[in-house]
Amino acid sequence: MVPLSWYIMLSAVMFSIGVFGFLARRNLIIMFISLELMLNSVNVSLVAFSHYLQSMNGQILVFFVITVAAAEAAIGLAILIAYYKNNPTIKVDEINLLKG
Amino acid sequence: MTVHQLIFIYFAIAMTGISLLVVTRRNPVHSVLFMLVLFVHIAALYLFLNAEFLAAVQIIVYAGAIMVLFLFVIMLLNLRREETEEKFHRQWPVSAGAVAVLAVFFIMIVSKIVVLPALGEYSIDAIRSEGSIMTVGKVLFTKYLLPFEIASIILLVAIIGAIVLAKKSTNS
Amino acid sequence: MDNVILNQLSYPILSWTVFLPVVGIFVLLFLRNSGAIRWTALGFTLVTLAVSLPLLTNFDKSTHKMQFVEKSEWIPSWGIHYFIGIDGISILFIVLTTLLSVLCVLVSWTSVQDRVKEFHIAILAVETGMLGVFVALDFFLFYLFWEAMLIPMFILIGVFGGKNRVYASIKFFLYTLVGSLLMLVGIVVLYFYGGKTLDILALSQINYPLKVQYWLFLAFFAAFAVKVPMFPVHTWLPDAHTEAPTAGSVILAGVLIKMGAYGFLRFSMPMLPDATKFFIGPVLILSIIAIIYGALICFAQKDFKRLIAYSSVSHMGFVTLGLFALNTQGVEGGILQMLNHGIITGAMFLMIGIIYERTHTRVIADYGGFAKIVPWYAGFFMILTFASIGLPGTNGFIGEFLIIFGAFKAQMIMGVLAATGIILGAGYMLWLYQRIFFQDPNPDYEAKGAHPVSDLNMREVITLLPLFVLVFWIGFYPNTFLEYMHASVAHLIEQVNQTAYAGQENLLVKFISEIF
Amino acid sequence: MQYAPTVNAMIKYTLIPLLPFLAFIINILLGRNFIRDKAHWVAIPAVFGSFVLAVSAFIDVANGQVINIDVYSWIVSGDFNVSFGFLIDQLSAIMLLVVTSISTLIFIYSVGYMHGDPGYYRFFAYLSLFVFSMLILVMANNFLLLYFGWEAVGLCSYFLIGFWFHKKSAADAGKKAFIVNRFGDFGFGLGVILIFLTLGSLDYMEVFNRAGGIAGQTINILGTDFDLITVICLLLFCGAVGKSAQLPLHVWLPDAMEGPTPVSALIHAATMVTAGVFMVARTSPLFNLSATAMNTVAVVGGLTAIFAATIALVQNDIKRVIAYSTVSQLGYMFLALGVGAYSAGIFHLYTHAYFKALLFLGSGSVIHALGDEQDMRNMGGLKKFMPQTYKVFIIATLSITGIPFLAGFFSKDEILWRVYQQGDLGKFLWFLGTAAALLTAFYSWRLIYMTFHGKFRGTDEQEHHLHESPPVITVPLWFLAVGAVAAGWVGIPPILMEHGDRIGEFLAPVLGHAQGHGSHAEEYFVIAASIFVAVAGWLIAHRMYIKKPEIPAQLGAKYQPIHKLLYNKYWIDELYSKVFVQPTLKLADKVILGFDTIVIEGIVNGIPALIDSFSQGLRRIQTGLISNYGLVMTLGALCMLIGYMVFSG
Repeated sequence: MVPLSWYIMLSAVMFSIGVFGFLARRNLIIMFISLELMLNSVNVSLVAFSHYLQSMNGQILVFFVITVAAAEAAIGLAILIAYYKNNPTIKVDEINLLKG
Repeated sequence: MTVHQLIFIYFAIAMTGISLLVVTRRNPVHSVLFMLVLFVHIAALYLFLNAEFLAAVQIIVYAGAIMVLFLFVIMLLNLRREETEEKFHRQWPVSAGAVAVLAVFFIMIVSKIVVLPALGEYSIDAIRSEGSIMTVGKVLFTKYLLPFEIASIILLVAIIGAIVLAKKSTNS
Repeated sequence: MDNVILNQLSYPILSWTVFLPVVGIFVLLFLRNSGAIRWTALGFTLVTLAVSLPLLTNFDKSTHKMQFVEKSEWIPSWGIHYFIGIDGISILFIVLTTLLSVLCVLVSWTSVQDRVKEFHIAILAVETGMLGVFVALDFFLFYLFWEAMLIPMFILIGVFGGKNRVYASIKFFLYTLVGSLLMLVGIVVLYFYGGKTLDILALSQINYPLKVQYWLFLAFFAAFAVKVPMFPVHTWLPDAHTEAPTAGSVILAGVLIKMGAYGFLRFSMPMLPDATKFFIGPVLILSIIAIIYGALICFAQKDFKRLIAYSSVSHMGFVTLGLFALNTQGVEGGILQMLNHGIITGAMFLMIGIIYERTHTRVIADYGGFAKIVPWYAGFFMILTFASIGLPGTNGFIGEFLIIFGAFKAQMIMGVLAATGIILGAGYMLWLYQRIFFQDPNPDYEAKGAHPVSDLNMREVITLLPLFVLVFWIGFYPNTFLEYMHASVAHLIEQVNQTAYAGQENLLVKFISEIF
Repeated sequence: MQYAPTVNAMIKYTLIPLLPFLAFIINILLGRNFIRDKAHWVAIPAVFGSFVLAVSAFIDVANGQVINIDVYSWIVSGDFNVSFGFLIDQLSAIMLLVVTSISTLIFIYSVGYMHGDPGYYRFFAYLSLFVFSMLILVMANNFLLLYFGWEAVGLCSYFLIGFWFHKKSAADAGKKAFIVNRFGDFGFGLGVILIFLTLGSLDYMEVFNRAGGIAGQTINILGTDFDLITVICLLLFCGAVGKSAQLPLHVWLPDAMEGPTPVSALIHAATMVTAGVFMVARTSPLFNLSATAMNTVAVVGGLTAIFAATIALVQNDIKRVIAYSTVSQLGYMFLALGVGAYSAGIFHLYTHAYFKALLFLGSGSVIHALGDEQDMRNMGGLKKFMPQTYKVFIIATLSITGIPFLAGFFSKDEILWRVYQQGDLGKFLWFLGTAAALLTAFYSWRLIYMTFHGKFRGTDEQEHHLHESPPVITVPLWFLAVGAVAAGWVGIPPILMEHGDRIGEFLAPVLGHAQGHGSHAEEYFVIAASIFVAVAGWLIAHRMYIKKPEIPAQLGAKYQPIHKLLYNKYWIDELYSKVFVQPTLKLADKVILGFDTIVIEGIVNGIPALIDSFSQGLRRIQTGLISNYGLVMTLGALCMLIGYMVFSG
């Protein structure tokens, strides 16, 4: 039997890699992909919990996470395109509209 | 070391490796493709965890829809210039350090998890007797009906939002 | 519920009045044609006015109790209710608000050409906010309306205003916000001292400890004094008035600044009677300063609209003086003067807007000889000038006389000092009138080849007429309006005098009275 | 004696002020576009209607029907309750007659005088409004309604002085009149409030009934006790001083001559300015209770009489001379009131209305003929061009100077005799009054000689156009001339004719009898003295301006400082300007505005500036790069984790 903690550790590692990708890359699309990676790592841990606790809630939550992720990806990419139309770059260190 | 454990170790190593590849490829198309591979692995892992329905959704929605969307966008933007430039942000060493420490802490915390005897009503047998999809469906449409409806609205909003944002503005 | 009279009409009249403009906003959202937008906005303000009129006829003047009350639970876990009702103090302001809103739409008919939809939405939103403040009997609801009203007002000044509009709107917003945050603190304190309820009527029945009263009074005073505005927190008013579009100035002068005084009447006085008595001296002195200071500063103004704005400071000084005289004549005079000021200054801003639309200047020196150019306009403005000065036969006289009477009765020296404000008022208003309407037209202005200025047209006359009718109505038969107040004011004064700590030596008042 | 008013009576009395008011409404609304130069067809019937009703009211009163009716309740607030109501007694009846009769004549006169003026309809509208206000003032049955009329006539005066508003001097004069009056009204208003607070009512009858109860009470003002009644009376008198242009608030009346001449005649000679006299007479029951207040009234009146007369000696503007003469004559009236001879004061008010209106209208006729020339130095020799005007002018002058058996003689003599009776102060004031009478005679004849005698000194063009005024102007003059001659015959002193003082008897129920004793010899002496000074003034003027016309210039050169002092009206206008007007404007402009913009605005804008400079430093760390923000967030999460690990053990 595989212990629950293994799954969680795997999830933690994947999550950290996702965070790293998000913080270190300059390409906005890859940052988005990193985001998806983090979401998936969480999903893994949720499903694992669900299995070991013999509860359905974890799976349902994953279901919603996937929904939100889909919505987020759609909107995020749409914003990206809209932005790109005005300002043809997707390098994140060239986008500083938040600067006051 | 059981077969299960061996298989899990394979998945763990493969998934970590693929994840690293995803975030380090210069060409976003490559990243997306590795991501697809990763999704397949995750789906497989779900099967081990008695979540057949989610495994299917993972493939269909993530691999089939979201990642394809990413590919479309990459092609739409036609990013040749990006490939020649520095791919990491200036702050990447700090990020790497922070993430490493974070990972260590995560693992330290996670290793303390104690697994109690399973108490829930959805034991493996129970799920088997009804079938995974039916079980998920029953919970989803009874206890989680309202969140489900709200999720559908979120999707609707996302659809409209995406169209409005991405369509060519007519007046400018 | 023995202290309120539930709504006896077959429909929730107050809710209709308050929320009809909101319905109007939703309708406006779907319109594009600016003509249609104007007519719809006018229609909704008119219907709101029509809906509010039955309040006057069905009002029971013999009781001080809240009437037309609607109450239902809203957020039960915090004891918050949807609780609205009016008494003799608020009823007149409801009708004034609904009336002025109609006039605001009318006067903006041609002067607002850009963002017509947003403009009218803002006007309707302000109307709902103002009405809500006057009817709310639950602190949460009150605070909600109080703050909600700021946003459309901010937009009206900041988007549709003059050259310096951004500065003025931010100043207005910050001033009022700082005051109302302190009030929020006060409300929270009341909530805990008053047994975890936000019911304004229930909170008025409680005897708070003296020290709590003092601090609460100061917290509320901060909010209300800014709104009135009292000296020395008045400087947002000239900027906001001057920069706001005509409709914004009318709303500001007509209703918005009345809310400060209304707050004193509704909260400070009945809830904190001891503190009210404690602080009477300073408040009266501030009122006197406002009267004289505001009048004097008018002599130095070069901008037409700014002068009228500063005169508001002086007139509102009269209002607070009357209210804090704490006798029947003073308080009734104060309330009536609030109404009068809404009518007179509201009409003045309407008229300034009308002439500004033609001349595009507000500098007094550019004018001159306009009595010949626009005789009807000059005649109307003359009436307002004299109403503002307080000439008998106009509404200004009744209010100012009652206030001075009340102040004189309370503390003689205050009445005498206030009366000097009337002399100064005659001085600056007549001087203004002379510079604008008399003598020969300014040659520079004509030389610049300015547009020929036309006299009032039918729409403008219709806009102004209701206010002029009121000027004389109140001047000759004020009882129509005073009758609504009698019971409520008598009850209010009774409440203030029923102090739990009667007989305690009031050092401050003694000190002040010894100075004089 | 009071009778319960019938509905008919109520309608009748309400109609008296209402008719002119309707005329005002019609003219002001329709005048500009429809009525235009036919405005008098609205105004004159209205005011004549009032006159007829006033006569009928007078007959009612003469039959003993004193009426006190409340039309409606005006202001009710707590225990404060004031009605809109009328009191028609002997005093108001006489005032009604004076106001409506003179108004009717002057309205007719104005048809000719204002002919062709672009503001013709406006003129008649304002005049009608004035008559309405004056009637309200006269008929009021309480102090607040009196105040209403009081302010309203001030308003009309403002309108009419500034009637030719395109002239800066006219607009200034109107404003000055209104504001100076406000100073008086300030006291008046406070007096009214004090009356209510002490006596609990503003109704004349109730106030007078209760007034005795507060005699001797004191009021604490700024730590000093004052007699309550005296304070009330002096506050009320403040209003009278303003409205009737007494020292020290007389400055507005001469400037008020900027208005059209009929206005000067009606408002600034015959009616409005006498409102102060009427008010003091009306409140005589209060004044009777305070000797201090009475003496103040008498002294102010006496001083004003002589003071204004001295200024009138050297003025060259024909209307200003008459204006100062009015101030002086008003002084006489207050002198009478101050010694308790109320009916004598009202009697003089009534005769003065005729001869002074006549003087003004006569001068208006002259000004009209000369094409708006007002300087007497450019007139002269008009006798042969304007014989009718000359004749009525002579009649008016004879009357005002007190030549026996004309109106002015009886009323002035009555005043001087009453004053003479009042002890030492009375003797002194009598001396002032008689001296003023000498001066009056002198400047009145000076005016006649400079205007009508000698050679014409104006331009040829003016001379070419010289003509007698049309009948619409001269006929009212003759009516007034009849009044100037005969109006005094209702007040012949008992010493000359048994029961001659009919006006005194008529007013006695309201105003009481004047107190004082004196022998017949003394009374003959007073009469002789006033006749003597009247003739003496005439002769001096005749000598100086007809026989030896070089004398005035020589005198002026010899006593230059005095001439200058008088010519510049004692520099009182300049004094007020330096002491009140300019400091106020300076205070407003420099101190108050400075305080507002520098101190208050400085604080208000200073706080945001402070915050701004602080946040300028903080904004540097806002790079706007998402990655930076994400990294900081991650580090933050890390810190929290470490904290959790450390503290949870």
